[in-house]
Amino acid sequence: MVNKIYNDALTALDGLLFDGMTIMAGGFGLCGIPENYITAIRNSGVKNLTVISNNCGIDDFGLGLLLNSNQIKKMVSSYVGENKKFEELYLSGELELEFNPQGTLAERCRAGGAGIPAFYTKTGVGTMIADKKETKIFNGETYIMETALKADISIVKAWKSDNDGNLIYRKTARNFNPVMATAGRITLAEVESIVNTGELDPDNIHTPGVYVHRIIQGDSYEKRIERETTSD
Amino acid sequence: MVNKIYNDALTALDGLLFDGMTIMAGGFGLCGIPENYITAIRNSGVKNLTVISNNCGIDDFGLGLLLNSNQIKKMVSSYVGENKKFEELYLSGELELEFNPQGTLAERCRAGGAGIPAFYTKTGVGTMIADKKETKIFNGETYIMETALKADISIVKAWKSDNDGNLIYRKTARNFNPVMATAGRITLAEVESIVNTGELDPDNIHTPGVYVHRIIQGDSYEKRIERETTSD
Amino acid sequence: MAWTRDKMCQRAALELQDGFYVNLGIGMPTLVANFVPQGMNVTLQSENGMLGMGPFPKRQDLDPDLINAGKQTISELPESVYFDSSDSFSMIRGHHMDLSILGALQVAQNGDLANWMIPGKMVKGMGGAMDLVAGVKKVVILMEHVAKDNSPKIVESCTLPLTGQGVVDLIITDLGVFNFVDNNISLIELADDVTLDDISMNTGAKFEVNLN
Amino acid sequence: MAWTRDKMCQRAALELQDGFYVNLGIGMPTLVANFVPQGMNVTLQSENGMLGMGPFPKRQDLDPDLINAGKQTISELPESVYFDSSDSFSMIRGHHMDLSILGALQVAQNGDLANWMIPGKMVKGMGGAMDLVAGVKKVVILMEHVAKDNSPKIVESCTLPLTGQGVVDLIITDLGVFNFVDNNISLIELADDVTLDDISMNTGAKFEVNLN
Repeated sequence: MVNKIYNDALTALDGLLFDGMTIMAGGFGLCGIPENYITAIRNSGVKNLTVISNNCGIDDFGLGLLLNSNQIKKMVSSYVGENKKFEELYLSGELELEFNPQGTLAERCRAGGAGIPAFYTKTGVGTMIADKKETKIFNGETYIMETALKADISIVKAWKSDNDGNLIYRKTARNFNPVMATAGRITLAEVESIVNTGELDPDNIHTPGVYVHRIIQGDSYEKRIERETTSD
Repeated sequence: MVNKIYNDALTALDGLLFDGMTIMAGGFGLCGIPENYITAIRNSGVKNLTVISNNCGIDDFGLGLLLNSNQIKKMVSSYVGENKKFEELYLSGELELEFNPQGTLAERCRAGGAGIPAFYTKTGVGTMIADKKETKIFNGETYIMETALKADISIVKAWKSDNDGNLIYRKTARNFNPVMATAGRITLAEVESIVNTGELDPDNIHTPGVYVHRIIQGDSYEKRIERETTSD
Repeated sequence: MAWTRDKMCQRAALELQDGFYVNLGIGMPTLVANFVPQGMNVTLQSENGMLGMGPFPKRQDLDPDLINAGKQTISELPESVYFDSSDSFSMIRGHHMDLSILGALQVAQNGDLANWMIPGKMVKGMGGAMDLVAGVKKVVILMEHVAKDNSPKIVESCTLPLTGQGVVDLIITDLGVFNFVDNNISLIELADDVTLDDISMNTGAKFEVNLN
Repeated sequence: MAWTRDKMCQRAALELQDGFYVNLGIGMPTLVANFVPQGMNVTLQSENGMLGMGPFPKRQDLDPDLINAGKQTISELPESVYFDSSDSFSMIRGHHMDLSILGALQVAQNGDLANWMIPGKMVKGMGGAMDLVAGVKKVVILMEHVAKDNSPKIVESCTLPLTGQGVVDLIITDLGVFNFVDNNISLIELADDVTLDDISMNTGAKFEVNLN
């Protein structure tokens, strides 16, 4: 039987990284990000990456690590406001940036995974997001066409996996991970624990194993909180 | 607080039915069909219905009941081969029929619920399904444009609901129910049991309550098996 | 004179209805949650993937897997439901959310909204704002009437990059309330001790007056 | 002479690989599940919303909520996963399924497939067949070489309404095996005791011969 379980992130990434590649990374802010794969990609030194991710981490954590090491050529994101290094690289022209409305970004990833090359949306009509995009009128209203996104690899973070790669996520750490898991030519999941196949409830799998090619159990999760806010 | 729970199907449908309306009905064959709503719609006598449903039941159960009573003007389906009355009405010109590939039907319903007026797919390219549909080339390959489907009401069958209308489905009785729940202007769910809000696992809700406007606990479920097949 | 932030939020809360599903933007809109009337049930959405968002948690309940769209730690309620980003924006884009309350940099007299970018300054990104204004049934802007330099934020036409075209339904400021009918702006309420002159002096748009 | 149905299914099973996700059509293709080699792990999809489809159940385990795409009762396996119809066809349309084995009425020499409709007879519908042939990585047709009236089913061009254009990768019949490279058909295997003449007499298409 095909074994999807790898010992660690670097082993799981073996043979998949190349300069100029496109990587999709799940997570929202620092919540539900594939910490171990990001570190391993940083350590690999692979360059000129296009990274599709809703955010770009913070200066010293998450995808911010790949900014610091100048490995990212282009970001496709909806919000990068937490990151000073980003500003510096962007303003100096060292970093390309393609903004997508958050829902459009999510839908483009879903489309990539679902074999839908393009779809229409009202989001962004009449804004700079619509520049150079085709429009079409349905029922008297204008919509813009958005195209699918795919990636050479997708790196996602789930709560649990079974041996077949069936994944479940926890609370809002789910976010972009399930759609991005569908849109990678190869999808690598990292999880907090791996259980035997059959232990997860078949009615409640968030990402079926068909989408998941390589799995690691991360050996430590920092799970940093970006904005600790309490009612105390 | 707004009460979504109704006593029975006829009460839940009150004020929503009118001749010529469009109804989406979840289910695959006889599996996961909204039995109680179908019976109530039959009893209401509403006419000239356009019904969007993957199948049309069998001669004496499921949507077949609405065929027998001549309440359906048009079916939008992917497969209607189980139903002799269908053939009779279709050949005599009393029933219109629009075939959709099953995945296209599911995606059109999802699009209707997701505010996507149209999308492109390879399914059906070069077949009669592509007749009169716009095509577009992406990366050298031809795709056809399919438009969203919406309904005046959607009737769906779930396993459990809480008081807020959060739904969970059981096994393959899920099928078209979740996408159709999103595409009705008013969505009516029928379930086998209603539990208190908070009793369902928030990570495992299949249809969030925002999509569900009226709920009944069906008082009996026949859950007929269409093709009993055993290994005995 | 004029409304305090609390009074502005109270006024915004009048837009809520029992059973509403609501998305509150970052900043002052978030505070509207504190003014939901007793006995009214309003379900808050967080566009990173949650319905039924609860208040900020006690310190001992902090959970890094449970944040809102502003990346703040939050808490769960009995009615909470989690879903992925695609499902979250299907809900928004598909017109299932009843109300969104957002801040703004500029609103034009035709309902155009600018609230995501100031060219020349660093660009942070629109996040979910463009999706919300394009998809939510009613869009309410809650903002100070003028900018920090006292320039009007309600203008003839937006000079800043748009978030959406003709998308605003209601503006609530510290000086009053404007609504839009067919993309035409009207002043419909004055804040406490505010005169029509106060509004006119601080507003860059041509507006009708329909005070009740 | 020629292959029995079991032999045809055995030949089809050679197209399986360890770790494959596979959709088997109604009829003979379903039987291929009985010929998965020991130790090979193949996950069967049922397009009504299941991965990891098990065998037909014992009578006492019949569950009306658990059926396959042919509406037959089936059983669950440890690796089973359920999902909705939209997710199921995203999996199919998005090229995530490795192999689909289907029956056919006609296959043309350019790989066109007709397997859903005979005009004049009652139309049942295409179900998921058009989605499968458009989206699955490899499409294998498993069918008798000729129709009941002995007319060829492998033809120059399909006279029946198409399920898909140029979608077939391999045909397995009781007489032999054909593959398609760049939509050009070649005979690559002969069934037991079948001659090239047997094939030629029963085939309506022009085909190359590339027997190993």
